This record gives sequence, C-alpha cells and structure tokens, in this order.
Amino acid sequence: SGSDTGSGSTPAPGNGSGAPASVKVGLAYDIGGRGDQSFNDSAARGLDKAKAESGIEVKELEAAAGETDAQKEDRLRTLAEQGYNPIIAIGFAYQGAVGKVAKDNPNVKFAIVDDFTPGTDDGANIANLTFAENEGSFLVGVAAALKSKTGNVGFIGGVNTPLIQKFEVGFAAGAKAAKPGITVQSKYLTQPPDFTGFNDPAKGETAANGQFDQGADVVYAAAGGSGSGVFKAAKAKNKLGIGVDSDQYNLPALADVKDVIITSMIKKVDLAVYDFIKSVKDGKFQAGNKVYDLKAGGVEYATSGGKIDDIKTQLEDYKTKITSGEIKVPATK
Amino acid sequence: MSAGGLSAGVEVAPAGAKRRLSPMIYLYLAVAALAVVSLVRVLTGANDLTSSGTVAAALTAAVPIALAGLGGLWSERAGVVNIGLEGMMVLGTWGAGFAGYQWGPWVGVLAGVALGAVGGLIHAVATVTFGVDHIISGVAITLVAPGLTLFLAKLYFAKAPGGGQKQSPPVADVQKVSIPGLSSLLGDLEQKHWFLVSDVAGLLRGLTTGLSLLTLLAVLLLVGTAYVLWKTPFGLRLRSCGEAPHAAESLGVNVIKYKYSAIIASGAFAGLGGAILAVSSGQFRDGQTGGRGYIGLASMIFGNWRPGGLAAGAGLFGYTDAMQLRGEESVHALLLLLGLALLVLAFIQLRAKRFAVASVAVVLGAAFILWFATTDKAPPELVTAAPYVVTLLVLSLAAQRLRVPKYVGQIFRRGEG
Amino acid sequence: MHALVGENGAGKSTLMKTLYGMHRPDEGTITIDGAEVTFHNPADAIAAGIGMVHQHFMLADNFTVLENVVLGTEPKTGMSLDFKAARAKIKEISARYGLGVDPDSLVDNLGVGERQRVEILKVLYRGARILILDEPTAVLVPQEVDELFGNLRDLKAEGLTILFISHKLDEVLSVADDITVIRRGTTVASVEPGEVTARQLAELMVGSALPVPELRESTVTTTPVLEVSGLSVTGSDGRTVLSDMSFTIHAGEVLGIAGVEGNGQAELVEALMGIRPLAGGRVSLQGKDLAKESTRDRRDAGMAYVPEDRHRQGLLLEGTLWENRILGHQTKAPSVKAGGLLLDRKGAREDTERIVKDYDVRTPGIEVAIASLSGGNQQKLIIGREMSGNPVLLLASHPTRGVDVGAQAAIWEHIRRARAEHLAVLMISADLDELIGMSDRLAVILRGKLVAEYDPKSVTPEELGSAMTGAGEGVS
Amino acid sequence: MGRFSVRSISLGLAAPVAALVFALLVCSLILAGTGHPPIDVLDQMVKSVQRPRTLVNSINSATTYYLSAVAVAIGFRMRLFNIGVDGQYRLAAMLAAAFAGSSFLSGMPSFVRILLTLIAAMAVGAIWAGIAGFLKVTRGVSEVISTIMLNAISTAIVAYLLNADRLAVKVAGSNNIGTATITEGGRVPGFAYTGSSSKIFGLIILAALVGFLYWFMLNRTRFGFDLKATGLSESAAVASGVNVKKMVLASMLISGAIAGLVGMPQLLGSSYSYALDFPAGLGFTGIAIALLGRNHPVGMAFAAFLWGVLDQSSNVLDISGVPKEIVVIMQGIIVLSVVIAYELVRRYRLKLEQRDVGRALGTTKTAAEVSA
Ligand SMILES: Nc1ncnc2c1ncn2[C@@H]1O[C@H](COP(=O)(O)OP(=O)(O)OP(=O)(O)O)[C@@H](O)[C@H]1O
Ligand SMILES: Nc1ncnc2c1ncn2[C@@H]1O[C@H](COP(=O)(O)OP(=O)(O)OP(=O)(O)O)[C@@H](O)[C@H]1O
Ligand SMILES: [Mg+2]
Ligand SMILES: [Mg+2]
Repeated sequence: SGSDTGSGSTPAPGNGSGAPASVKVGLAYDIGGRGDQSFNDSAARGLDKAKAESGIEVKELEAAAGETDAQKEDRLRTLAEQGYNPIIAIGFAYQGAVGKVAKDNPNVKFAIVDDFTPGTDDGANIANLTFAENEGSFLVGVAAALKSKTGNVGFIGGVNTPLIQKFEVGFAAGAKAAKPGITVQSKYLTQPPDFTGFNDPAKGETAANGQFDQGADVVYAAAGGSGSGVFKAAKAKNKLGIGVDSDQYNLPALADVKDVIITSMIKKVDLAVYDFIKSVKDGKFQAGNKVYDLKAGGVEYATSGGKIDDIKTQLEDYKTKITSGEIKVPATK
Repeated sequence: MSAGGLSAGVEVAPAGAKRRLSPMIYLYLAVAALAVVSLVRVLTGANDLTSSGTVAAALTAAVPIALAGLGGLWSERAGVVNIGLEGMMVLGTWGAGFAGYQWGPWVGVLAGVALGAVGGLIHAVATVTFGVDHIISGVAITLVAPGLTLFLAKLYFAKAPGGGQKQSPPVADVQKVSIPGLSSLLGDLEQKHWFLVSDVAGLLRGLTTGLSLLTLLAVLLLVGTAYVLWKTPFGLRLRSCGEAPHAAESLGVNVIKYKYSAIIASGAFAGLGGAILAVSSGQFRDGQTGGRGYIGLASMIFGNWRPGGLAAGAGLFGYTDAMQLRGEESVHALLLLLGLALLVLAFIQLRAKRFAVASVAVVLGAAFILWFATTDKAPPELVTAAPYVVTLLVLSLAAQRLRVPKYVGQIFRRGEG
Repeated sequence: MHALVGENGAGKSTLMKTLYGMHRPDEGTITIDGAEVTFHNPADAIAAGIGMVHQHFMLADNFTVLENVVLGTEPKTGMSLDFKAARAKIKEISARYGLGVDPDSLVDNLGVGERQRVEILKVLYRGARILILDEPTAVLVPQEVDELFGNLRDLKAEGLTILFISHKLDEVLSVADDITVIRRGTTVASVEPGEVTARQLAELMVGSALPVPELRESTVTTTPVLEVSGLSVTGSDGRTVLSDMSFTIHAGEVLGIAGVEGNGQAELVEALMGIRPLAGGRVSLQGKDLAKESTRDRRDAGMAYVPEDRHRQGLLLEGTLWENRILGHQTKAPSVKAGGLLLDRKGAREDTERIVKDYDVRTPGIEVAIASLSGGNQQKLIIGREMSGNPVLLLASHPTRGVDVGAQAAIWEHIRRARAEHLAVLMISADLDELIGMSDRLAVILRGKLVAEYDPKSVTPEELGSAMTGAGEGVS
Repeated sequence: MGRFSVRSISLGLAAPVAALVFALLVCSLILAGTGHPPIDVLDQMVKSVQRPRTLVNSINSATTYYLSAVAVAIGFRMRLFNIGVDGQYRLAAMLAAAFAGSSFLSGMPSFVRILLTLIAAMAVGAIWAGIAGFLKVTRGVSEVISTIMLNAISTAIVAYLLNADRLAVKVAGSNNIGTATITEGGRVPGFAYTGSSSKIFGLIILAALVGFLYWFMLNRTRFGFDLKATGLSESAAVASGVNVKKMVLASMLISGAIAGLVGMPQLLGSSYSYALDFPAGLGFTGIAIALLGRNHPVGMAFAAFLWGVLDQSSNVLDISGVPKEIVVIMQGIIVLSVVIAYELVRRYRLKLEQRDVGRALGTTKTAAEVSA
C-alpha cells in the first residue's frame, strides 16, 4: 500500500486548497480495529464504499490495548505528516488527541466518531459524528416488548460505559413505552477498563441464560462479540435476541443462530464515514457536531429475516413520533 | 525470585499431622452448607441461588478454570511454576478456532491441546534446559501468545467466511447429554421451592441436564489426574521431581524427562481449557480468555496443590461468577449468605480461641448483614467483584495450611545434588 | 568391606559419584566382576548392581518411606503402582536385616538414624550387590553406629561388596578389610587395618598430626551469663519438643549438649536465639530477661550463633563474602553506620579481609559468591563472623561438622581463645570426642529434656552414648 | 578477582549483547518468513526513534513503565510476587485524580497541591497492596492469589466510583466519563523538546528519584540488606535477626506506594483526569520490565526505554504495513533471550569462579592473595 512511508515527507501546511485534488484518507480505529465484526468494521465498510466509488487512497491504523493518549496523538500526527487529509478517528477515546492534532494542522480536516466534547474536540476543522443510539435502541425496545409473551425483556451490555448505557436507557424506554408494566432486566458483563466484556461469548451466554431463567424471552445484546453467546443461549432455550451495530441477521459468523435474531439496532458508522469523506471530497466539509439520529438515518432497526414484519406498523409509528419530536428518548439514566 | 515464594513465618501444615476427614464428614459438611444456602434462599426469595440454571452455568464457567488449574498442578507438582497458563490457554483458543471451523469441534479441541502443549514445550525448554527463572518464562509466554494468535488470526481468519481479523469462523459445539426423564422430574421438584429438597433437586438437575461432553471430559481428566499422579509409578516419579529431584535423580529417574512431560502436559491442559472455552463459545475471539488462566492458577493454590481442592476452588469461583452474571438479585442474597457464613466461622474460631480472627469475622459478618438489610440490591458495578471477594474472604478466613511442593520454583541442574 | 579416607575435599564423594554414574570420568575405566562398564547415569549403575547411600540424605520429606524406597523401580499391577507388593517387600527386607522401618510413615517425621536406615533399605530394595556408603556414620551415635556395622557385616556375609567413607578413623580400622587413602584426587596409599594406627592413617591423609580436641586449663568463672529455667517449646503441630529445661552457663564456660539428633537440640538453640517462640520458661542473658525479645535484640545483647545447617541458616549462598560478613551483624559496626541505618560497605569489606586472614579462609577474594567456597571454608567464615563484635554467648551447633582436620583445629583454637576471654559457649555436636574434649560441663538431652550431666574429664563416649539413647537413664 | 576487572566487565556486557543479537535474529526470521524484509523494518524503527515526537513519547512511556517495574522489583527482591501493581495504580490514580481535581485545593500553592496528590496516590497504593501483605503475614494467603483478586476488586471499585453520582463528572456530548479536570496549578509542567509537540513528563524526575532511592535503599541501607537477605534465603535472614513478617508488610507497603505513583506522570503531565481512556495494564508491563532489567535500577531503566521505543514504533510499523503484533512478539522474545543469555553467562562465570577457588584451595595462601 503506502508508497511514501519514509519520514520527512510532510507536506508544507497551507499549500493545499480546501479540497485536495487526490484525496488520501487516513483512518484510525479504536481498539479492535478492522475485523471486529462490529463498530470498527462498520467504519471500515464506509471507507471501503468511498474507496470503491472514487478510488481514493486510504491508510488505516489501529489502536493498541492500554495505550496512552500520546500514542493516539502520535497516530493522528503521523497520518497528518504523511499527507493524509481528511483523517478520521473512530471512537470517543480519540477526543483529546483529535483536538490537539487538529489545532496544529489547521488545513487538515478531521472527523471523530462518537464524541463531541466542547473545548476538547471541537474546532473549525473537526467534524463530530455522533449517534443517537438511544433512539435506535428505543425502537428495538418496542420490538422486544411487542414480541415478548412474558412481559419480561433483557438488556446485556458488554462493558459498563456511558456509551453502552445510552443503549440501555433507550431500550428500556422503548420497552416501557410499548408495554408500561414490562420488566426490563439489565446486565453488564464487565466493568471498564476490563474490556473483555465485548469479547467473551461465554459470559454473554451465562448472562442471557440468567435473564431467560428469570422470565425474559427477548434479550438485546449490546455486547459486541459477546453477543454470539447471547444468541446461542436464546437458540438453545427457544427465546429471541436482538442484535446491535450492524444487521447481525446477515453476519456470516452468526449464520447458525440467525433465526433467533428478530432485529438489530443498526448504528450507521459506515454512513457517517462515507458521508464525511464525500463531503470533504466535494469541498463541502462542515465542522461541528453532526448527529446521526433516527431522523438523519444514522440509526435504524433491521428487518432482515422478516421476524418483525407483523409489528412493523407500530414500529414505524414510534419512529415517526421520535423523528417528529413527539417522543423524546432519554439518553442518560 | 521464585514463585515458591516466602513462607513469611506463617505456619505450614505440620508434616504427618494429617487429620484426614472421612468421606462421611465431607458429606455432612456439604449438606450443612447446602442447608444454610437453602435457608438464605427461602428467606430472601432469591431462588436463583441454587437453581439448576445457576449450577449448570457454574459448571460451565468452572471447567476452563479447573483445566488451567490442572495445568498448574501438573507443572508445579513437577517443581515448575507455570505463570504462563494464560498464554497457553490463549494458544488453545486459537487452535480450537483454527481447526474447529474446518474439521469440527473435536479436531478443534485436539488442536487446542496440541498448541497448548507447544506452549508448554517452550516453557520446558526455557526453564528446564536453560534454567531460566520460571516466572520470567511464564510471563514471556503470556506476553507473546496473544500477539502471536492475533498475528495468526489476521493471516488465517481474516478472509475465511464468517471469520475476521480477531475471530475465527464459527465452530460447532459438541454434543450435550441429559439423563432422560430425570430432568423434568427434578425440574418439577425445583419449582416447588421447598426448603432443601428443591435445592438438592436444582443441584442435581444442573449437573445432569444438557451436560456438554467436554465438561464430562474435564471431570474425567480431574479424576484421572488424581489417579495418575498419586497411584501410578509415573505420577510418583513426576511428583518426586517437585519434592526432591536430586533424590529422584540418584535413583535413576530421568528428572529432565519427567519435568518435560509434566510441563508439556501442563500446557496441554491449559490449551484444552482454552479450546473448551472457544468451542463452547462457538468461535475463537481475541482476548476471550479474560484472565481465566490466572484464576486457574489461583484455584490451584486455593486447592492446596490437589485436584479435589482445585476443583473446589474453580467451582466456588465459577458459582459466584455465574451467579453475578445471571442477575443481581442473587448477589444481594449472597450478602446475607456471606454474613451468616462469617458468623458461623466466628463461632468456630471463638471455640478454637482464635479471638482475633473471630472478631474480624463478626465485624465483617455484621457489616454484610447490615448491608443486606439496608439495601434492595447491590450496586451493579460492585456485583462484578463478587467472585473475587468471596474467594479472598474464604481464603483469608479459612485456615490456610499450604503444602507447596518443596522444590517448586527452583532451578534443577543435573548432578548438583 | 573397603574403606576410603581422605581430608575434606580430597575427592572421596566425587569418586563415589563417578562410580555411581553421576559424573562421567575423563579417563580411566571401571570394572565390575572383570567386565569393563560405562555408566551414563545412576540408572546404569543401579542396573549393574551398585547402590549408593549419599553423604547428604537423598529423601523426599513429604513422601512416605514406601514412596521413597520404590521410586524408580516401582512394582506395578497393570498401570497402577502396586502398593501392596511394595509394602510386603519393604517389610520383608526390614525384618530380615532388623532395620525396623515402617513403610507408611512420612519421612519428615523420622529421625536421622531412621532416615539412614531408609537409605540403606532403598539400596537393598534394588538388590544391589555393591554398596557405596558416603559418611554413613557422621550423624549417628555410637550405639547406632554399632548397629549399622552389624547390619553391614550381615550383608558382607551374604557376599555383598561394601565401600564406605568415614572421617572416624577408629571406626575405619575396626570394620574395614582394606583401606584406600586419597589426597587431592589421587590415591596416596592402600593399607590394611592391621598395618596402621589411627595416627599413622591421619598422617597419611593430611601429612600432619591429628589434632586433639581439648580445653587445657579451666577458665570457668562464677559470673552467670545465660540462665535458663523451666524452658519449654511446642512444635507447630502442638507436640511438646522441649520441656522444663533449666541450666546456667557462666562466663568462660563451655556447656556441651550431647544427644541423638532430633531430641530437641535444634529447637533448644532456636528457642534461645528467638527463632522459635517459647511455650514457657525464662531465658536471661547477663541478668536481662530475653523471653520476649526478638532474634535481633538477642544478637544485639551479645548472642552469637553458629547454626547447624550453614547453607540454610548461616549463609546467603549467592551473596559475596563481605555481604555474608554483615549477615547477623546488621545493627553493629563495622557493618553499619549512621545509627545502624546505613550499611558501612567499606568497614564490612575491611573486616572481612581481617576474618579471611585470621581464620585462614581460602578464597581468591572477598567479592566472590560464598557458594563457590568449599564447605569448610564457608564454616570458617561463619565462625570468624560470629566471633567478631565481642559476643558474650556463643551458641554453636556442630561447629566443625564436615570440616577437615586442619580447619577443625583452628576452629577449636578460636573457641578456646574466646573462652579465655570470658565467652560463654553452648556447644552441640554429634562428634562425641569433640564434645568431651571441648566442654567444661556435659549435659545429655533426650526427648526434649536434660536427663543427665557428666564431667567430661571422666566420661567415655560409650557412657555418653548409652545416656543419649536412654539406656543410661538415671545416671547422674 | 576484583570488582571491576576486565573479565567481570566483559562478562557483564556479554549477556545483553548476545541476547539482543539473538532476539534480532529470531525476529528477523519471523519477519522474513511473513514477507517483510527485516532490514527495512529495522530501519523504520530506528528512524522512528530519531523522530523527536516518538522519542519523547517513548521516554514518557518509559517513565511510567519504570515506576511500575520498580514497584514490582521491590517485591521480587524478596520473593514476593506483587501481581497487583495493576490494581494498585489504577485505584490510586483514580482516587488521586478525584482528589487533585477537587476545588478546595485551588487556593493552595502549586507544589503543595502536587505533593498532596502524590502522597494521596502513594497512600492509596500502599493501602491496597498492604491488604495483600497483611493477609499474607496474618493468614498465610498467597500474595499471588490475593493480588489477582484485588486487581479485579479494584476494577469494580473504580467503576463504581467513576459515576456521575459519585466521583466523576459527566460532560455533555462526551461518551467518556472521568474525574474533574485538574486545573493548571495542580499539573506538573513538562520539558519541551525541540521538534516534538508533546513534552517530556515533568515527573520523569520523580521516576529518576524513585530509581535512585530504590538503588540506595537496596545497596546502602540496612533495610535493603534485610530485604535482599530475605529474598536470598528466608531461613538465613530469620537466623540473622530479620523479622520476615515485618519485612513482608513493609515491602508490600513500599511496593504499593510506588505502584501508586505509576499513574501520576500521565495524570499530572498529560491526562489531567482519570477517565475511561486512562492507560490500563501497566502493572503487567512492569513485571516484564522488572524481569528484563533483572530488578536492577539501571537495567530496568534501559528495559523500560526499550519497551517504550518498541511500543511507540507500532504506529510506524502499522503505517508501513507490518502487523503491529510483531512488536509484542519481539518483546516476548527479547525477555526470553535476555534471560537465557544471562543464565548462560552466569553458568560460565560460576565455572570461572570455581576454578579460581579451586586454585586458591590447592595453594597455600600468600599475602598477595589475601588482599586480592
Ligand atoms: N568443576 C569444578 N572444577 C573445579 N573446581 C570445582 C568444580 N566444581 C566444584 N569445584 C570446587 O569445589 C569446591 C566446593 O566443593 P564442595 O563443597 O563439595 O567441597 P568439599 O570437598 O565438600 O569441601 P568441605 O570439605 O570443605 O565441605 C570449591 O572449592 C569449588 O571451587
Ligand atoms: N568436576 C570436577 N573437576 C575438578 N575438581 C572437582 C570436580 N568436582 C569436584 N571437584 C573438586 O573435588 C573436590 C572433592 O570433593 P568431594 O566432595 O569429593 O570431597 P570429599 O572427599 O567427599 O570431602 P568430604 O570429606 O568433605 O565429603 C572438591 O573440593 C572440588 O574442588
Ligand atoms: Mg564427601
Ligand atoms: Mg563436603
């Protein structure tokens, strides 16, 4: 790939115009990187799509577990030095790094996914691509409640972080909106900084079994790779599961258990990444927070498999209410 | 430094004063413990404390830990500390993923065992042949294994259908067996929530329903280890390498060979633990072992370098971990259980005139009961710590009479006796 | 029965280990029954009918006698170890040679005499025709020695060949059929017991006269230094190991304690040093009660300690000579300065040089690891260290064990000189000649009690020996 | 044989040199085998260190690694295996961050604030490690188990406290959560380095000081002697008057106090708050570095720097298409080969020493030898 990997090929800042002629996109993943079958992969899809469409040059780098801010910063600076512009940072962990590097490279356009912290990662050359995970989760919460026969549904989060809490809050709100008396169980597999909760299907299975034994019959797995354990438990017990981030019904890795996945809360990081690259290419870069909510099509519920066709009208109904502002979905507990 | 560690003047078990408890006493103790748990269940209504689901989940959770612990046992009984169990487990998960998706779960298990054994072999070469400090070699292996498996995953799984850079394509699970008829009968009993009866039913049902063949295999290996190490010439020789290798050498025992076999077996067991984890989770995932190797090591020390003890340690850990994962309600009940157990312990210690321990136990016990009484649920963040807290409490308050293999952690050199 | 004698480090053990396949010879041949053999490891030697009892016990403490004995040549039924057959065979051998060994007892619980018999049983169990015994009598009392040689004679009568090493020349002369003397790795003489006296044998070994342990004139004063009354100690398993011990040692006096190993002498010394807690009684040094003081406080009060196992308790094997000089003197000049908080490396080095010189420690320098010194030289450094800083009481366990004759004489001389300067000494030794020769007073310890007291001027080793084994109980 | 003879110096150098050569060789084989020219990769790495920013980042990583290694090494020196540095520093960093970020401190002079923060961190680390020490001396609980358990428990406690209802502050829009940001006066200024956007942590001085004190304590104080003696032979130490229980407790407390400092350079020099992205796992890195540096204050400094360089080069490798996992593999191989090389040299040295002793034994001693 990279032909000019030698150091010292830093283009003098200021010699490019707003829209560079040949776009070299640098993308820095969060821990997990391309191939995580989840969040990072979604970003990768957006990048691939942009690349396929217009033959841009790309460079992908990936975070290491336990690294410091300085390493993230170094990653972004290295990309900037090598002439990559725009540069996309995936994950809120880049918030500090993006802010600093963007300030020192005013001619480079940056995007950060999942974070907008005024004073830290805002700036004239930063686009903050954030999502209304709570809204998407609200809809699958409605689906769970409507599909539940026991009036008892479950939420399994991978790691207890504010981001995943957003999923939980939205889900619970949706379930309660659809069935006011419903019980919503909730469990996080690990606590930060132990991030193995996103990678431990065995734990996911145990937690899901626990919720099923307590009466739940639909469980929403916002737990990354641990989700496969949740679906496995659902399949063994004849219960239902809900996926997250991408349309998990269609993931080859989950082909064995896909018949229990009634829907997934899709978070379109790919869309955001693609949009961003396109905007830079077209010279239409816009700084500031761009919220990918339900209205903007940034979050969505999946219909693959046809398991929720029967309740689609109700779901669409809620969707309209949210997009119109009639229902305000909470984002924090 | 060697992991034989300091005895710090703490009393070790006096040799010969073996007060062997008879099997009946163990049975009484188990029934008494179950009765207390049952009482707490009835009082709190936390039926999940002894439900078949909890028991089954505890068993599943305990198996990889116990196998890692068995790996530690084999190695340490032959005098070599194996802090690389975690790394060997990681190798096992990768092996199971790699072979498992192509040739089925059993081949996957074999591959996991083989890769774990390779990890053991490296440890053996470093510690036995080159006389490297056991801890160093173990840490190096634990360091390299995740990097290596990730490297290999990128190479082999990224393009495979359903695979990724950090995960293998799906692996089918092995068969599960139940005893026909028994399950539903016990299930009915369990649902009655009677004192003690339902608990026993839940326990039995959890142990006999949907039992994975791999779990059975693990149980067999546990029993087999006890047999091989304590009842066969091979085991005697192997253990002699951990107690008095120079004596063994002087009797013509090829110490190096036995140490090699033990460490390779150790790696194989850890690898099997990893493989079972991968196969039962349906795939290899980067980081999936999550420190189970270390817990296995801890359970082996907990179990005083004996298979039965390590099974108890792994079981305790698996039980509390399963409980906390399955729901917060039973962890809240656990507070009461812990409180009561501590009070019982205080009473026992008081009779033995160990006033310091007794008073600590009373204070802790009262604190737990107070905590239980004044809250509706335990904070979810803290619930995750339940298995660790319980293990630590049990270790601190139970009489610790560790009997470490005498030569463990030391570097054996031929002909220096 | 062939005896091998030579001074420390002469190469006796090395030669025996070579015969047993533990070392490979650089040149030369080994011939058994006229056939030349080559051993790669002990297994080869065992197969050729050689059995060896090592200078240091080769036993796994946490194994039973049975496990120790069968290790390496286990009887089997199917895959399993045939415990029944093994037990029967051990009992049979034990009965035949009167070894009195219980196959199911844990070795950790056995005394030295019993351990020695287990070692012999191990050899017999393997059907050895050639027995190598490296200093088998070093730890035994006279009666046990007699018993052992009785057993060996029986074996000889059955046609076995026995090769044994001993520093006790009287013993060698009385039981051996042939004697080989070696010095610095080569044979210097082959003699028959009838031809030589002990003195001549010693001269052959070292080229000088045999030193005699003796105190010459008495220096005993009336000032009590160590007063012990009603001392008792309980073991970690709750058994009483010392009960109601009372004695006093005066300035300038050596109190010798005789006893079969395992009767509480180790515990006595450790209790006096504060390493073991007391269950009861009083210990005072120069009138100051020590019962609650720590080991360090006791050392500061003027107690010095030569432990019985120098590798375990006396030395940091990986440390240099001067670091080992500091050990036990961490609070005292010249090891430390600034109120005892900082090490005085210069002072310690200089004082180590002094000890090396005064005590003739053979070493290339004080920066080498003490592990590379021979045992005798290690012991000399320990004695020199413990004698420095003007102690008032020396607790000496086997001060010359395993040390060659020259060094032995030097150590005795140092003790004598310190005693003349009012040092009080508690000496424990398995070497009865040393005890009798070096003590002003002798007490016998049996099962944790002082059972008899003797005047060393009039007592014989045999009398002592019978008191030590309990046969002479009641004698005063 | 003198302390600084040509032989001892060349033997001392032989091990690390041999190890490095061996490690390079093995890594080259792996690289070549996977289609990456080893020379190019090496060239990349060397060039990257020459870059001021990477150099500074490497030094900064090394600073925290070094503190962690010293914390581990203190335990190792007396055969205590403190696996718990990880939990100790995370808990300490979190609580110290909450403390340093609290507003009541703002009126105080800067150095008092910093000092109080450092003391708080050391106290928390010491207490957390002290639990393991206390359990060991009173109840005989192996520190290996207790520190593994305490690591997990500290994770739970930190997660519990890192909540907007408790010690954390939530910033709208951010998906991160952390303690209140430490204001200017509570921070430790760094040293600028020309050509680098990041500064060298000011607390590198603290690390150097800790290293010096570690060395001084071990080699110049009675406490250090007792500590080493206990590690070399517990029974001999006891006979020499060392109270092993006190030593265990004291060394766990000191180890924990230093562990408490591990997070401080990062906290006070760069992050200014403890949040979800605060670096984790430094305790385990510390174990590897202590082993690599053989518990020696200078050895560990080199090891920490080497580790830092390798870590920081992963971005450069990544960008040139070399899988960054190679760095981890390299680190492991270096640890093993260094240790094997040391062992081989140690055996050789012992042989030489024994030969010397053998010679001294055979000859009668001369005055010259006595003062050799
Ligand atoms: N391979 C060797 N080559 C030369 N000398 C050696 C060798 N191995 C050991 N030594 C020497 O052996 C001595 C230590 O051996 P050992 O402790 O067995 O002596 P020893 O004869 O038992 O002495 P002592 O009678 O004083 O106990 C040292 O002097 C050491 O230098
Ligand atoms: N491989 C070797 N090459 C050269 N010299 C050696 C070798 N191994 C040991 N030695 C030397 O041989 C000496 C003989 O030691 P050995 O243990 O045989 O003495 P010993 O006669 O049994 O003495 P002791 O009476 O103390 O038991 C040692 O001091 C050591 O210096
Ligand atoms: Mg010898
Ligand atoms: Mg010797």
